[in-house]
Amino acid sequence: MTATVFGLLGAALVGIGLFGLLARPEPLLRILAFNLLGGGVFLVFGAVARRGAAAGLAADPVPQAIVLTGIVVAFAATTLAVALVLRLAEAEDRP
Amino acid sequence: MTLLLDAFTVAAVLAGLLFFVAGTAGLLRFPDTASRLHALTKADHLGLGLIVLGLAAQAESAGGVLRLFAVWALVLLSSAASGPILARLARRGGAGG
Amino acid sequence: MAEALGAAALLVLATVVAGLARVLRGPGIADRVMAAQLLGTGGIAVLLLLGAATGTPGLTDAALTLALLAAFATVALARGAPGEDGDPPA
Amino acid sequence: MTAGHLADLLIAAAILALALGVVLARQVFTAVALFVAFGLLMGFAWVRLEALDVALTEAAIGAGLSGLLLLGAARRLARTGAPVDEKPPRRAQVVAIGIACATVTAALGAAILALPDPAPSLAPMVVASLPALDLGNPVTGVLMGFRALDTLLEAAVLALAVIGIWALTPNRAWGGAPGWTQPRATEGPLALLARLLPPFGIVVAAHVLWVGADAPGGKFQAAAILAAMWLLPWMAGLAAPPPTGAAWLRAAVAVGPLAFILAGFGGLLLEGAFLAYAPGAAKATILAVEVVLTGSIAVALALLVLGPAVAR
Repeated sequence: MTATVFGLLGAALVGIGLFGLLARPEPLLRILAFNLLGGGVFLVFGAVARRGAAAGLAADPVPQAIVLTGIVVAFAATTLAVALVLRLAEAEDRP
Repeated sequence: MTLLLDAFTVAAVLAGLLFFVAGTAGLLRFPDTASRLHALTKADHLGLGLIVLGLAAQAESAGGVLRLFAVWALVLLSSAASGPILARLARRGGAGG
Repeated sequence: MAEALGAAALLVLATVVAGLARVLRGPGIADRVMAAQLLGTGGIAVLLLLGAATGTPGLTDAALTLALLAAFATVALARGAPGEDGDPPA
Repeated sequence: MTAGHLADLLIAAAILALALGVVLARQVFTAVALFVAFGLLMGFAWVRLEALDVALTEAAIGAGLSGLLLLGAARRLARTGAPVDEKPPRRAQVVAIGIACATVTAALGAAILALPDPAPSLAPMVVASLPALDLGNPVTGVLMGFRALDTLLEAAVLALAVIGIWALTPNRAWGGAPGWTQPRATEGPLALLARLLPPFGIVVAAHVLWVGADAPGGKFQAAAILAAMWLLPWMAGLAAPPPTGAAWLRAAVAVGPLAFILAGFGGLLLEGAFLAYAPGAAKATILAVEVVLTGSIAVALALLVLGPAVAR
């Protein structure tokens, strides 16, 4: 039940993130929306991990470890995107 | 003895809950920012403090008690520090959208 | 005892979620930051109660991390708010 | 319906409301504040999904470091203006986008409801192999043992991201200090917090790293806490970030992945496979690599938040 609820929430977040990414013109909001999308994908992984409870573990540790790496890599990508947006803004600012 | 400790835990956690409920109610219902800040600090200091006290009575090791009180100390410190910053922010009336 | 503490965790969670309305509604920046702070404190209480209810010491560590980062995030929000006199004149 | 299921629904509804709030926010600052709250609640979701390691990471990175990064960016953009003046899409376009996104969600939701039962799981294999590594935390076992190559590449990705961000430095600022100057807060609440919190934080980070072998925790969580503690005095204006030209800083970013690669070649030499650990020495090797990696990742994370050097 828990896995299904958060799996479906993950699916909803993917849609919401995608919508923000496509429908909002502000670059920073697009980066936020992209992070929502990523959070949704991670939740789907988390749901799959929870369903894979076996051998005395409450969840499959392999998808969990992948999500852990994913969060850190997504953060690195976000910082790079933010730096690009800021640099672009500076460049446009100059006559 | 265990019964007495359990009773203490229940009483303290219940009292802590009361402060959390009151703090949230204040945050939602009070008309202006300053009084909302007032409500919030109560929940922070007392609500969490009472819950920590109650749980400390149940902790099995000294390390567990230490970590519980470390959490409380951290929250007290951060809310003491952020309170004035928030008040300044509220006074300037930064309008959000 | 475990059930009682679990129920207490649920109740605090409910108040935290109710407090979200203030983050969503604002209207001022201070209101949003304040509500986010209550969210942090409430979250810490939920984790502590749940940790005691289920006997998971890892949850207390999570609460400790959250307490540190909540302090950090509040300062970041307060300092990063538009109008906060942080920048030298451009 | 048990209390746990009620909690699930509460958390899920709150996350959904916050996500919608972020996407529909009128002001960027509002969106960022909502996003910080979103990260916090995602932490709860991970607790409910029995993924405490992930919950710790999400709380540290999602709510803490991301918040600081995005707020700083929002404030700077408010001053310079958005880089590209793009027109918002027309109403018909928005409706079309909405329908397309709803379709994606529906397809993904159907896939989740159609997942096989019983679910396939690698948990028995992990549990069976864990004693060889002498670790108690299966997630750490996967990260440092069975999928160590992923973790190595991830450490490399962080170093590459730092290089990528530094590559955006304007010519005249090259080698200078990153981040923009903060007003000095010598006294008052902020200075107090910036002085008192880091010692606390360093102890907590060491604890989180140490218990990571057997309980939820580990290098990423510890590194995120350390990075936040390093950034705090800078936020209060008590300390200036180091210049990006400093050799020690560059060495600190590189030493983590290098140590990991070195351990990998050690395995190749002694055991005949890259990243293989010698029996009996597995835990010691893993811990040594983790300690070095933690420092390296912490420096990289802080530098990522600070951004490229600025001309002064």
